[in-house]
Amino acid sequence: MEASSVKASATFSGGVHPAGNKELTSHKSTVSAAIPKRVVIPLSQHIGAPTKPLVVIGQEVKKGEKIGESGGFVSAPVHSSVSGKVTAIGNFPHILGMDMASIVIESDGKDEWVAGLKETKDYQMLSPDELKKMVSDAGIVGMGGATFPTHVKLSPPKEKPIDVVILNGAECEPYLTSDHRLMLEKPAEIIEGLKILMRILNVKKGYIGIEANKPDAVEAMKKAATGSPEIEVWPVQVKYPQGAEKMLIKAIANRTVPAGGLPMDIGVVVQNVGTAAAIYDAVRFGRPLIERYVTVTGRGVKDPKNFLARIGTTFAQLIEEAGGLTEDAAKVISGGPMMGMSQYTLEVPVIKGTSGILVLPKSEVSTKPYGPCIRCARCIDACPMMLQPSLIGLFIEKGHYEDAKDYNLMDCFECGSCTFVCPANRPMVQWVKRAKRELAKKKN
Amino acid sequence: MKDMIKITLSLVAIFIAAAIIMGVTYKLTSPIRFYAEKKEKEEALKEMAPDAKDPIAVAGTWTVHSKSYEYYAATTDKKPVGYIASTAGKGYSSFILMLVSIDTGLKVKEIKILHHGETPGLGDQVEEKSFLGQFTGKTLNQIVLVKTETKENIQAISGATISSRAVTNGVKDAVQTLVDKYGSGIAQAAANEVKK
Amino acid sequence: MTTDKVNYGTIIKNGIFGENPVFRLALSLCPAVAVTSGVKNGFLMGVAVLFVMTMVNGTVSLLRNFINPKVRIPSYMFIIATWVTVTDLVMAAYARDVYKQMGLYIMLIVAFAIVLSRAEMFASKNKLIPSMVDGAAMGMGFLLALVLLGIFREALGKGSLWGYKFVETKPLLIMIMPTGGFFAMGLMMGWLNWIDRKFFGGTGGGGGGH
Amino acid sequence: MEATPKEQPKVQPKAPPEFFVSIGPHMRTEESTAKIMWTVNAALLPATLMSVYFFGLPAILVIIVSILAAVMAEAGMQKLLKKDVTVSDGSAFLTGLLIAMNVPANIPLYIPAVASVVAIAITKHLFGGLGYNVFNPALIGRAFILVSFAKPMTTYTQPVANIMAMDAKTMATPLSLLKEDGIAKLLEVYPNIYQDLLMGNRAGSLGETATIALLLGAVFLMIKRYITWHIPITFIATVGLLTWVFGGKSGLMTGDPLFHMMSGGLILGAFFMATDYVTGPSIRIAQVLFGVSCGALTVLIRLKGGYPEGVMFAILLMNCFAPLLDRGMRSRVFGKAAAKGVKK
Amino acid sequence: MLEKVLTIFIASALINNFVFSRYLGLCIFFGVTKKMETSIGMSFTFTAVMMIGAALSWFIYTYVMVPFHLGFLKIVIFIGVVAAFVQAADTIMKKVTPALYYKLGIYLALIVTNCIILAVPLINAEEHYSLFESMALALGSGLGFSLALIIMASIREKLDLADVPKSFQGLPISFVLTGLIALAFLGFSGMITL
Repeated sequence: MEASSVKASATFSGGVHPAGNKELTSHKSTVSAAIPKRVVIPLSQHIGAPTKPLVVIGQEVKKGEKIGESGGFVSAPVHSSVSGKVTAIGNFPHILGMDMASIVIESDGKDEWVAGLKETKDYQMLSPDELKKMVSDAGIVGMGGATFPTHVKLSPPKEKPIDVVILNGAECEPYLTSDHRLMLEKPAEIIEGLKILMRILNVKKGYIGIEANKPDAVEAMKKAATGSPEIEVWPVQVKYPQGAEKMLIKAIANRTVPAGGLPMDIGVVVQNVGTAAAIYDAVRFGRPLIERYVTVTGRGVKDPKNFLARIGTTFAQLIEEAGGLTEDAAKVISGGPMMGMSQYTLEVPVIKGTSGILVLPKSEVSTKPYGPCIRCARCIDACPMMLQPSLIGLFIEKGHYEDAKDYNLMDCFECGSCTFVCPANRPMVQWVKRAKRELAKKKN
Repeated sequence: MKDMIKITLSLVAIFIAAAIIMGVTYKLTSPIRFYAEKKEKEEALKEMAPDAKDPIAVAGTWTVHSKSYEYYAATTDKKPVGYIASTAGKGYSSFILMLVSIDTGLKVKEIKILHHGETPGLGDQVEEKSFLGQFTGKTLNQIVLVKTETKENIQAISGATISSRAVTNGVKDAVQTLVDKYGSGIAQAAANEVKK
Repeated sequence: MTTDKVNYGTIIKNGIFGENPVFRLALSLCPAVAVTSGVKNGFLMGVAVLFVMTMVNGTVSLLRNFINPKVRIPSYMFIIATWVTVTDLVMAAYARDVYKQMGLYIMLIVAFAIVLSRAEMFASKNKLIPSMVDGAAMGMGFLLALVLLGIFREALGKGSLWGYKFVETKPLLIMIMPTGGFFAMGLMMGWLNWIDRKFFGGTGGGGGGH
Repeated sequence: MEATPKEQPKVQPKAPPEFFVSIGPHMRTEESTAKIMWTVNAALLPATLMSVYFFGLPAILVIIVSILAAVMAEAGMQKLLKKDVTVSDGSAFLTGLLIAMNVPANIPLYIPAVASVVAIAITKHLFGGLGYNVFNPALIGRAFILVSFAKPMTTYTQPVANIMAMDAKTMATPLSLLKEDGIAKLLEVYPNIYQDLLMGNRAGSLGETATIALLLGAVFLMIKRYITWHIPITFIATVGLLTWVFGGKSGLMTGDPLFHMMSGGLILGAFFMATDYVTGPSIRIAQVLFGVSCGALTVLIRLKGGYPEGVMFAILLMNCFAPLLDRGMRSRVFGKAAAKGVKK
Repeated sequence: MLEKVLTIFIASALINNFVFSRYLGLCIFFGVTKKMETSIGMSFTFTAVMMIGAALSWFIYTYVMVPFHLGFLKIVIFIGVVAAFVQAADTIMKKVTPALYYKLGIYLALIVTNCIILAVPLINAEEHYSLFESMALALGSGLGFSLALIIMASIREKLDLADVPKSFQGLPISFVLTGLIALAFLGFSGMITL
């Protein structure tokens, strides 16, 4: 299991070991997806205020042109990922399961970059504030799936000095290999991105955490980091959810994020490796975030692949390029199998946080009814937050939301470990979401 | 203020009335209770020595398990026909209180269990005839608890050894006491009888 | 209810069924479990309670204009304690073997919530005869409940009723032990709730404590 | 919205296949309640076979009757309460089997049947069925019949190793011999006491006699991670320690821990009943406390109490305390301690 | 002497536990164990009142009632003693420690005519216990009762989440549960001979 002689013992307590299934795509080099004929770009691809559209129907746009303006501090602009014409602005299916405001652009096939992209070779000379502005303008958000606007994370309040930056290359979700491929194919860009991050935050120490089941990625990153003594590459134990922010910090920096707090409370900023690469692109070439690595995988597609895909490409197109659905394809998930969201239509677009599209065949879809909790405590052992999911689940099942809150419901980040291990098949995550919703309703 | 006095007075009145009612009842019932208790005891003793024509009187006290118990001499026309002792044995969850009587030959005549708090179904089997009957006719030295089948000694109830032992020990202690008190006298009397 | 027309039938039905002190109101549960290891004990306890309740209600009703409302609770306590003492003394004299087993519980009738609550709720507002009937009806309900429990426990636990054996073995000894008392009470309450729900459309169950 | 939508979204442009939609995670383990229960049943198989070998036909009858009564009681109660009948999950089967393991071989057959019915109907289903019972059903069933039918429940027979033996001689268990008659008598009846305890050639309840067979099943369960060390090992170790310190006749530290650890129902109880998920605590530290307390209570009852064997009552008593233990030990949430030092 | 005190203490706490084997205090037992907090408050208050009530009753019984042959008045007098003491405690607590009063005061009202409080002096009188023995009984009974309350409260929290059949919800299942706990407590029997 341990690929490297370095500290692969680094980890957290709790967690589970779902089957990785990464061999479906981990060895396949990334291919660029065809330029989509039509892209659907949601105005809200991040946590925070939605963007305001800058274009009108019928307007011609170029690749990289800003089409949605940041709606506040915690927000990020969106850019066109193709050159073409705006054909619609309205509500379209979104991976969150509902229709949301989006801009539809028909590609003209020319794929022309917008004018005025500024290349900066000596970006090391720029001030942290200038760099931060470039990140903000490029519309970069956390690409591991959380989609939190990156420039916000890079602006900690004065009383919370940051001394460690960690790049998250753990990719603990089963099936997904997009970060893995990125680390193999663009290690230098990632390292440069990390250096920019460290410069912005004025931090002397950078780490890259990678699950030990990706020895080749560890090697590649180490090679790229030679000559940069301030950067360390750390293999971490293969265990879900190793890639969760709090867990990775625990494993690498051995610091504990306080309950209800943020990593910046203990002087740490964590960014996904994809985000680092995007930051490099933005700073070095002035390119906004318009494409990303997406793994299309699962036994429900005929030819699983890693793609470099434009934001706004529909799932239907990518699946088509991956050989199409198999006969028994039964469930389409945006993201990984643990925290990803199942989709009812293939018309949803790839957004900035879409790390993968997973299609499960019927045989792998669990439709078993759930039974009573037998208090086996597997979920308690699995919970990385050391909660008691069994009891919280029981409380919520009976509608005792306040009791669930007493048992630290709010510390749950819905990683799904408890539900994964539950022999009685109890839908704990679903209940937790419900309870949080109900409690929020009561508060208002 | 006037109110306070009135309230107090009414309470006092009720209390006095209550005390009178209770007092009267007590006066009326306590003799009945006293006689009932006495009769109960007499009858129990009578059962232990049916041949005794005279009233059975307390002859003294003895001590076991740091508590004091009485013993009695049963007589007919002032001549002893048997001796009785109350006794106790330390059982499984309670002290088993008993009456034990012996005849003038110092052999056990009758055992009566007055009170016990042993486990229903197990320990309370000591009350059964099949167990208590074993004691009849035994001499002091024969009162030994064994676990195998026996004619000579006392066989323990299987599964209720502790309770069986409690009864056996209680009986043995009582018989020992009676023999100590009256054994020589009886021997003397027997000797006198022979002389005559 | 202070009118002259008092519906005695309603009072009696209420005491025995509608507001049965044990199964319905769940008041004064201690003796219901404690003394019902046999029918005889349950019956005598019931009679004691019946007597105390009738006399207390009668006395309170007689004195209702004399007792100052500010000290009515202490006054009622005196009255209850008096009649309990009387019962206690009488039983100690005339029913010695039973008294040995349940003397403590006879004395504790004084702490029964049901006695005080009937004095307060009914007797203090009604005339002598209706009050006594109410007390008797409540006592009757109590007595019936105890006898019912006694039958259940003695029959199962000892194979006898009122001390007369009807089978040779002791079918389920546990029923006359402390734990069995709780079982009997719980099962019987649940069973009565079930009957009520099934046949009388009641909402039985979920009964509160106290 | 500033712009008015012109093109309505095409939700299903070319009739895509119907997809399952659910909230994640979309992967589950292979484990299931039924699989766990049947595995525990399987782990009891060696002990069951040993009991049949030593006690013959009566043992087989007791096992069949107990299991049948338990399964029928479960189905009956579920029908009565209008719930789905789930006898196939093996939990009623397990309760029945454990009851059979806990009674003497030559017991009248209606007695284990009563225990099974009490276990399933009262202890389990009145409290809401699987997962909600407060007490271990099999142990309540056993306690119920021990109190009700004390005599047949304490009359043990000699192991005969003959399948057709119907009327074996009665024989006292090693523990009751030690308690009531002392060590000399014990060695007279069981000259090779350790060997007898290990192999099961002794008087006792069906399933508690063959220590080695029980350990085999227990190791299997621990390898499968169906049980952890927290309860059984601390339980047994505590019994060993305390009997060594207090169990001797000639002063402190002169007891015989090995004898006490292998005799009575300790191995059976520690590995197969104290570890019951539903009725024990689920937090690990609480489990350790639970195990230690079970051990201490067992020794207390064995050495000072009225019963020669204390495992059953010790576990039942600790079942009462399990919710309290869980409640007291729950404060270990990730980041809770760190949160106290942070200014908001 | 010391041995007897210890015996009385252990017996009254575990073996002859008021709830599980003497069936006393059931109203309170079923009434307050719906919540852990009230159970704990009740436990403290009860134990304290039992100790003090038993001590006061003992002095009155030994030095007034026995010499004057007023034994037959014990029910009235013990009730009066407990009620007067509780009333006094109520008043004093309200003045001296209002904080404690708001925590425990509400329970005091429930105590006055409770059978379990009354049972302790009655048993002491019946058994002719010495002062130390009386205190041992009071303390043992109080702690035993507290134990019962706290166990029951913790189990009922768990039971709250269970699918108990409708007819058995509330009191019936609590009775069955108490029976099961009492069955477990039988394990202590035989440890002490009374």
